[in-house]
Amino acid sequence: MSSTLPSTEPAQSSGHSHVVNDFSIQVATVNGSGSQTANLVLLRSIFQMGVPVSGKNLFPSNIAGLPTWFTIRANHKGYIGRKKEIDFLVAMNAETAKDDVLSLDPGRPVVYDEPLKLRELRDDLIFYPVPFDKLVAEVCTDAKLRRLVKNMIYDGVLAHLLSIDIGEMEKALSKQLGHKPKAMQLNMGALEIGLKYAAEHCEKRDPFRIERLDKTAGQILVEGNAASAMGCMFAGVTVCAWYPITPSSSLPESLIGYMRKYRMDPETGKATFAIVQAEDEIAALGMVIGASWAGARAMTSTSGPGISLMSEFAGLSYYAEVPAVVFDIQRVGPSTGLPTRTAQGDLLFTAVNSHGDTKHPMLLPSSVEECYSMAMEAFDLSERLQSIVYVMSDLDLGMNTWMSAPFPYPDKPIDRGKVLDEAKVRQLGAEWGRYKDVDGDGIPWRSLPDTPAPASFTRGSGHNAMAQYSERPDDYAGNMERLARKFDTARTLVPPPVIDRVDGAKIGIIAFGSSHWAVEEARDQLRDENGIRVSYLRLRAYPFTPAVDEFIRQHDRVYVVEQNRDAQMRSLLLIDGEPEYAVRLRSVLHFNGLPIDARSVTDGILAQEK
Amino acid sequence: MSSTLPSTEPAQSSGHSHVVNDFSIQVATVNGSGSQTANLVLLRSIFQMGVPVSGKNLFPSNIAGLPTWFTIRANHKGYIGRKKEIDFLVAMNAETAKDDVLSLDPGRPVVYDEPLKLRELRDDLIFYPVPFDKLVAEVCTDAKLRRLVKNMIYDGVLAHLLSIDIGEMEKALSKQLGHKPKAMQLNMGALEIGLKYAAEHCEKRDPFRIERLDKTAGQILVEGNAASAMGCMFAGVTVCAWYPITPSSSLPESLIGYMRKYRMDPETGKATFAIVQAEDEIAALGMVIGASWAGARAMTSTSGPGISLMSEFAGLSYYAEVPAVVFDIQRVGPSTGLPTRTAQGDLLFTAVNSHGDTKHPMLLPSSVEECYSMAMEAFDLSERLQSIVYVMSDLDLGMNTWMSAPFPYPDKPIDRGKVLDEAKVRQLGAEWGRYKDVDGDGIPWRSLPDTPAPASFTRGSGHNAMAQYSERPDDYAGNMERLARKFDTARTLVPPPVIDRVDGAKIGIIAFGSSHWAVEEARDQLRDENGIRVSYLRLRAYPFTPAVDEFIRQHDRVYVVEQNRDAQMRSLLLIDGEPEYAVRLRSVLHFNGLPIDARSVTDGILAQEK
Amino acid sequence: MATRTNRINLEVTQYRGSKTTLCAGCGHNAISERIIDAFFEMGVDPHKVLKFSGIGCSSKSPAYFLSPSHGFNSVHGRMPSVATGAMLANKTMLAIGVSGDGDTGAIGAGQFVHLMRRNLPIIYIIEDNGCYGLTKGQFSPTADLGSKAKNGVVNDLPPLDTCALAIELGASFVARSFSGDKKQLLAVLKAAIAHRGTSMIDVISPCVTFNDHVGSTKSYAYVKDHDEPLGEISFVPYFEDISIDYEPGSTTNVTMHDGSHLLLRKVAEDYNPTDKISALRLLHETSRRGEFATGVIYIEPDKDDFLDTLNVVDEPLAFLPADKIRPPSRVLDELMEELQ
Amino acid sequence: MATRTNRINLEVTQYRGSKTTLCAGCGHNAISERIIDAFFEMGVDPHKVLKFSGIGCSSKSPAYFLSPSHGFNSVHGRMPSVATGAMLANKTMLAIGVSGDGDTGAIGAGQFVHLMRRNLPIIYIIEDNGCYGLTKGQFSPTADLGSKAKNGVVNDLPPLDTCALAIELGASFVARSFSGDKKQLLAVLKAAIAHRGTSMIDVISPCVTFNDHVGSTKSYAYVKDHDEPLGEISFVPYFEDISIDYEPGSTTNVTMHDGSHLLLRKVAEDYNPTDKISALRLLHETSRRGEFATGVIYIEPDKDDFLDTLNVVDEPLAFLPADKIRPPSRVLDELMEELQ
Ligand SMILES: Cc1ncc(C[n+]2csc(CCOP(=O)(O)OP(=O)(O)O)c2C)c(N)n1
Ligand SMILES: Cc1ncc(C[n+]2csc(CCOP(=O)(O)OP(=O)(O)O)c2C)c(N)n1
Ligand code: SF4
Ligand code: SF4
Ligand SMILES: [Mg+2]
Ligand SMILES: [Mg+2]
Repeated sequence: MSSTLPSTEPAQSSGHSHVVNDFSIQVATVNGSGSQTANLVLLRSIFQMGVPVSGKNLFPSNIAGLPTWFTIRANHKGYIGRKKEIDFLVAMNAETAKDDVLSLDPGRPVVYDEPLKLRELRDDLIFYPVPFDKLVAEVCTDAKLRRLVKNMIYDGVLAHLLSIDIGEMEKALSKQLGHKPKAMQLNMGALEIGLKYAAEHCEKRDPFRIERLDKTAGQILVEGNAASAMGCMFAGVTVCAWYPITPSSSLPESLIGYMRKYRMDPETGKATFAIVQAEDEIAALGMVIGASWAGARAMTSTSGPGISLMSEFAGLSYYAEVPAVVFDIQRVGPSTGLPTRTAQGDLLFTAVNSHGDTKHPMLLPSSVEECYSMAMEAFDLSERLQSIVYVMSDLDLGMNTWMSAPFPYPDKPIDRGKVLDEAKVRQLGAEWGRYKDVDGDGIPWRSLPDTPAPASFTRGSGHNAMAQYSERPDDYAGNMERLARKFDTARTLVPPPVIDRVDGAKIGIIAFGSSHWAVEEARDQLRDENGIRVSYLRLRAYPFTPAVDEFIRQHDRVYVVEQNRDAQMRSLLLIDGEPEYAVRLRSVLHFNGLPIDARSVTDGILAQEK
Repeated sequence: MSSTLPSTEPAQSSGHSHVVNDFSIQVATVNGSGSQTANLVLLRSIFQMGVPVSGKNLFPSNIAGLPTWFTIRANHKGYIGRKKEIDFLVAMNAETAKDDVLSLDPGRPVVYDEPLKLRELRDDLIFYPVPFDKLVAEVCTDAKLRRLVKNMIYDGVLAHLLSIDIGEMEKALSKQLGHKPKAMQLNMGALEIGLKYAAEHCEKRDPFRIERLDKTAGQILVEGNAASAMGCMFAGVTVCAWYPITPSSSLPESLIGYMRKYRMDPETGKATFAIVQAEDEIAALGMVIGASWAGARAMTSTSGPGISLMSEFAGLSYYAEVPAVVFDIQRVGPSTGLPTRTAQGDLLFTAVNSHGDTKHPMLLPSSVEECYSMAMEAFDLSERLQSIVYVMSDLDLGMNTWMSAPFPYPDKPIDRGKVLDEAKVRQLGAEWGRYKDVDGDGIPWRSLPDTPAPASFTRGSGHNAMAQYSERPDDYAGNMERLARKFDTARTLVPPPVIDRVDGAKIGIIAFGSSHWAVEEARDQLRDENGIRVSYLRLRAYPFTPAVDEFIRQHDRVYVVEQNRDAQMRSLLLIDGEPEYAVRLRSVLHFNGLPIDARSVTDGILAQEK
Repeated sequence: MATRTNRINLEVTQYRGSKTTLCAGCGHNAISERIIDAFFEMGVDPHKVLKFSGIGCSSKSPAYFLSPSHGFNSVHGRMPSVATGAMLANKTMLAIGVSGDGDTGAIGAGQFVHLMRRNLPIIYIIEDNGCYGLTKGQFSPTADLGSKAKNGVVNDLPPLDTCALAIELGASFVARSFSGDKKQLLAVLKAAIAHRGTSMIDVISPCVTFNDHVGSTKSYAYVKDHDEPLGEISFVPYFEDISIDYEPGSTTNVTMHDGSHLLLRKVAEDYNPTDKISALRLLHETSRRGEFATGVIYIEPDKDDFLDTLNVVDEPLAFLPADKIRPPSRVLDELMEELQ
Repeated sequence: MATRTNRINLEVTQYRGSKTTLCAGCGHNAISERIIDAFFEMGVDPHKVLKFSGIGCSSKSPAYFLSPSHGFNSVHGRMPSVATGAMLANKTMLAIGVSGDGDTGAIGAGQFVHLMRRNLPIIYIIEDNGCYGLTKGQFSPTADLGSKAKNGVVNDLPPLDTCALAIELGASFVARSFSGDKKQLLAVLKAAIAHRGTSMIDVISPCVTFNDHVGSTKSYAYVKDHDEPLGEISFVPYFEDISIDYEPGSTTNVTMHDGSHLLLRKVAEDYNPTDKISALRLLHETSRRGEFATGVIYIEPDKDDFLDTLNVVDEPLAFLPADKIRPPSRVLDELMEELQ
């Protein structure tokens, strides 16, 4: 079980004299100290050298003064999930330095702030002390700025130690600060003095180094929330109502940025959208439902606590059949939980979110590209189904920096679903009823206000096919059976799973969302280290398509890998799947707030295969 | 599937020349017309004659002017579930009279308001026209009162036709109006004129009659919500915060009545409780959590929409481990749904109610006696587990009138759970931590404000065993694993299922709550009509005890009978149960807003046994 | 004789709704009647109207007027957010919301606060009976201190004054009326239709079934006795020329942003309906005397409404063509550029 | 030299909390300091204090004062209901709640309204920085019209004036202060401790990280410039005899229900802190001038609080013995009788 602190097994790569393009760097600092710039420059410069990277920011739920860890993984094979072991430590935070150093595997290098005297802690590590304060004083006269500039020095030191091209660092730096010449020049100074100091005082004694590769050409670096925001813009969102919450806020905030730039009407200079900061999540979803009801493409974005508060309105959307797109950037619950840690813990609750018999479709992005593309699918699906649709992202996907191929421009036109236009009104005539299943797919036709279509009265109370108030047992049951039919139709409309079937494999893995990267790597570990070949089905949506049962049928044991305690996706598979396959479903669970890593998946499976 | 209007199969009892003490009466009136008194007098008089009865009120979700049906079932065998077929109709409502009459089986008697001219509708029924307005004018001079008194006339008519002792009717009437002599006398007049008119004009032509029996001696008649209110009072509730909602309101409102009478401090004349009408359900649960945290025994009562709104606080109760007792008097959802119809539709949502990994215990009363006793168990369990506990009642149990043995006085003392007192503080000393599992059962020790115990800081954010703020992966995972242990401990503390194992039976039924009565009757139908003998396990709580898996193991096919569309209890059994038995679980679902009836259960099982 | 039509040639029948299911004599029904009259007489196109409500007897009433208009009977206390969203989607519509004193004052207090603060263009009517009708008569937050319930229980909390709150919060048209005062209520509703911004109208509307007894301060009789109309009010829509001659001295003439006129006759000199403090003083003083001041209590005719502040295009967002809401591929290319 | 102790012989250390995790220089930290001083100097027994909060930077602060008191950091915007429940359970405690302008003004507006209306005995502090600190600086509902965010965006909605609302809603002690004005804040807090009923204190508390820049009307500099103290305020607790001689003319002396005295020196003649309208006028006029009136703005020393109206026994409901909360079996027998 991986619900423990990073373990201390020897890393795969140690021992060799040279470890090239395959290691993790952890920078331990204090939040609010401006280390973000230095860390992104480090990440980018490696990326620019053609080496696949990923960056994960482990930050506290406060604004300044508490420990923050930024881990960068460089991997020539392109593994971009979290690596459990830390290979290279940069210890800048007095408060955590001791723990940080003690948790390292032997032989690991440590760059640290000289006054911390870490060398005394262990003799089986490689230490590179650096007098940061002394150095920063030389390049930055303004004492107030030193705190911020200081961090750039360790980039310089690492440039030397890991042989990262300083030119790439300069390029990466100007990408961020290019528009601020003074800051640019200050930071360059810091970079150079770090490089110079290391060259003179830090004789290389560790095996880790970066060498140029060609594996990132044309790729982009982006956070999932920014990708989702782009997706919403290209989906044609017109109304967004939101309430701030970590880790969701950066989605609507990125959206505001993009929309102000690209969605102002050229003729009038006015906005082709409305983005409103609501008073809370209940109001946010209420506004979304009101807007969709009146014909807008509307969305909100939130995290766990907001999902809980939206329960009543979610039921209204289900029963009154009003579209709504809701992003859940999942964080660790229950309750306030760990607002700055990642999880996949809202699945079961969201699938049945509200009293009475309710069921909601969920999309499950596993990459920044899907954060982008599924945003568009969510709007089409929501209007097509006349139902709330949740996009279940998480903090790891949403707030961390991911490498990806550039996003494709949508190839399908926008789908507004079954909305009555004049022609349809004429065709259906008296046949039409707001909740009448004229097509047999359980999906009725909507009529929008301010159109030629007949008016209708929307309510969350019992109604018949003609949208009239009704308490009749047959009206109620008939309507509920149609809604169940509509949910079955959803199975044919949601994105199907991605299946990699290995012939002869007895073992299968079912996973989804941000676990995907660890699973792909774990499959290689199982194959290369244990000679076990496993098939893989990556879920992309709930409800499930028949292919899921088919996949389970094809394997003796299927491990459902998820980042929660209660095996929530496995539960949904048990509820919806073929009972006879229940016995084949096993769980690999990861729930300590850290992004799941390949080693934990591999160990979790091996433990049950013994 | 029983999600249809009452069917028209021939009733068991017709055909015989006499049908004694085994039939149903339906009185169709308009709500707000004061028919309630007449209906209860009718019910009570049969009850007083020693014949088992049950009464179900089918009323609309408005205050006055819409159709209402009151059905009384008399049954010598003691079946008190709803009977699907109507045997005897009293048609007082012009609006529904036609439908009411057309839906009857042939040969059924109809007492009706003469001007309605129902006789013309069918010739295969037995009609008893009565000129109610003419008669009421004779006994009631005050025109304003006539509307109310009028109904009592049909009681008189039925006294004659069903040979109900008029003396019993008078007794029943005085039980209700004894304290209002004028009303008493007016209604007696109506009773007598009805009796007299029927004797003179309604020659008996139908087979139905009541004869004295001895099957109700010592029994009581009561609604489930009143029973729950008594339970709460004897449980020692000290704080109740609530928000009005049908069908829950009568629980807190009955509680107010009982508490004002029996819980005023004799010395000071002051209340030993506080009952507050909150501004909404969120505030209601917030007050309950605050009160429990400070040491009160606190509760709230609500229905579906309230359960949805309480989601965020439910998660806080789970994660901060603060007791709370919540009654869910279930009604038909989703959304506003059918507020005055019954369902068991909140089960799955409530079990996992809130984001993140949350799980809540639920108690499942199936009788008015359990509405009473489980109220007490809920408080003890909630304080013992330091967790929210839901009591899942429903409209049928809560608002309808049920026969029952008198309630026993509690034999166990009140259990406040693990609350630190001076002795325990001394014993544990530094060992104590608010969230430390010192006993191995996952349940920590609480410290209450204003006691000698050390202070602690309660929060919904991440914390360690000492209740300090923590984001450490190991603190988080360790705490979540303990909470899972605590939930397992709950299995040993909740009321176990009631099992009637029939040797050799291949078929089992799992049911709970208000479905119990229909299931018991259906088992007899299956045995007597089809020669099929079935075992029965009645769930009384979630989480499940091992006995449930054991029961499933003992049967080839187990029918889970429930009053919802999505087989919610079956879903919980699939999630928590032994996977290898998943294939044995089948569903019988009833979800049209009417209380479930035996015939629907029997048909539902037979359809799958073919 | 031909049936009467209004200035857009519609008959009053086109402003009616389906049959009410509320109690006979319920104040809410009288209010529905006035709404029908006001929209008919103002010649509002029903197809340009959106109806909203929460949950309660009052909230059922949108089904009983303006059948040709789309309506949304949402959830308890949350009508403000639903109406806000709908108006964001289509700013060209005229919104009318009907709520109850429980729906707004209890569970809905939070959304009420924020709708008033935003000055959303909507006619927001509270059908105020001091109790929860649909759940059988419990006290609501507007129940007066000392008012008696049918079961004899006395209310021991002070009432929320929704008018004072609306003024404090930023609503630009605030009125109180009485379901029994046909003339005043009709004039107030017409003025509200002419106003742009939030028109908050608290209409005292006795619940004849649960709160119309002696001892209740919201009974028909009690309200009739304690109704203190702010002088006579008359409304002259912009499409009628203001012929009525009035003595300037004793009459306040408020010109509304659409050119309509609101005439208030014989109001106390020291009272100025465009001054918040003067309006608040009036409310405090009358309520201290146990009276209900009725009429248009506060008005700010030209205040920007919420939609003005958002700088959105003039056409409804709901109906923007695809090419206006999906940027061209070069925009995506540009974005991908930056991320490389 | 012996460390100073208060009248119940406790040292100030017993009023401190754990180390703050808020930003250095955050106004909230200054407020925590004043709370520590006030409780120490008033000699309040920490074991009789309950601490409450919602969610936000401000809501974290109860962990940073009064460690010996039990605390409950609840959920966002719902502290009022949790505090209400706790006081129902144990009316003998002194409650202090800390909220933020977002926690109270946005998501919490509904519960704020009802707590004020109930006049629950609690010291309700809003640490008001006009933004959502913990979520990185978005505008809150108390952000002033035209105030600039760090990213340059201008707020286009009018602020909620929590003091005006509290007065309108029924709070019996309403004050506004500034985290930078040690003396005034300390006096206000002491008076709040002496008051019985809801003491609503809006303390302007600059967010140095997200809302302390030029253009923000909640920056330290701006507030310092626009702070308009209501004359000098001093508080004399009942346990000290009121020696200070003051000129009756220019000083208002409010006697509190516990016998303490609140002295307001040099306040404008036309202003009366016990009159709602006068207090509201003051708030409206100062805010129109873009100023913050600070001090005790409204006080009603002897108003019944929520717990008084409930007629509950004097001892805490939480600790009633079993025989007081479980009626004897004859009561059950009687009930069963009636149902037969
Ligand atoms: C979330 C939720 N809680 C409670 C209810 C039950 N309920 C229905 S109407 C109502 C109050 C209605 O009072 P008011 O708004 O004053 O309307 P009135 O019936 O008096 O016109 C309540 C509490 C509900 N429908 N939804
Ligand atoms: C239900 C819910 N929604 C959103 C959040 C995210 N959140 C945390 S603090 C906060 C606002 C804090 O603002 P304020 O109350 O003014 O406190 P400050 O940080 O400014 O002191 C929000 C929106 C949350 N924790 N819970
Ligand atoms: S109960 Fe009251 S509010 Fe509801 S409809 Fe009847 S009279 Fe009107
Ligand atoms: S972010 Fe602002 S409010 Fe939060 S702690 Fe820092 S300074 Fe204070
Ligand atoms: Mg009402
Ligand atoms: Mg703030």
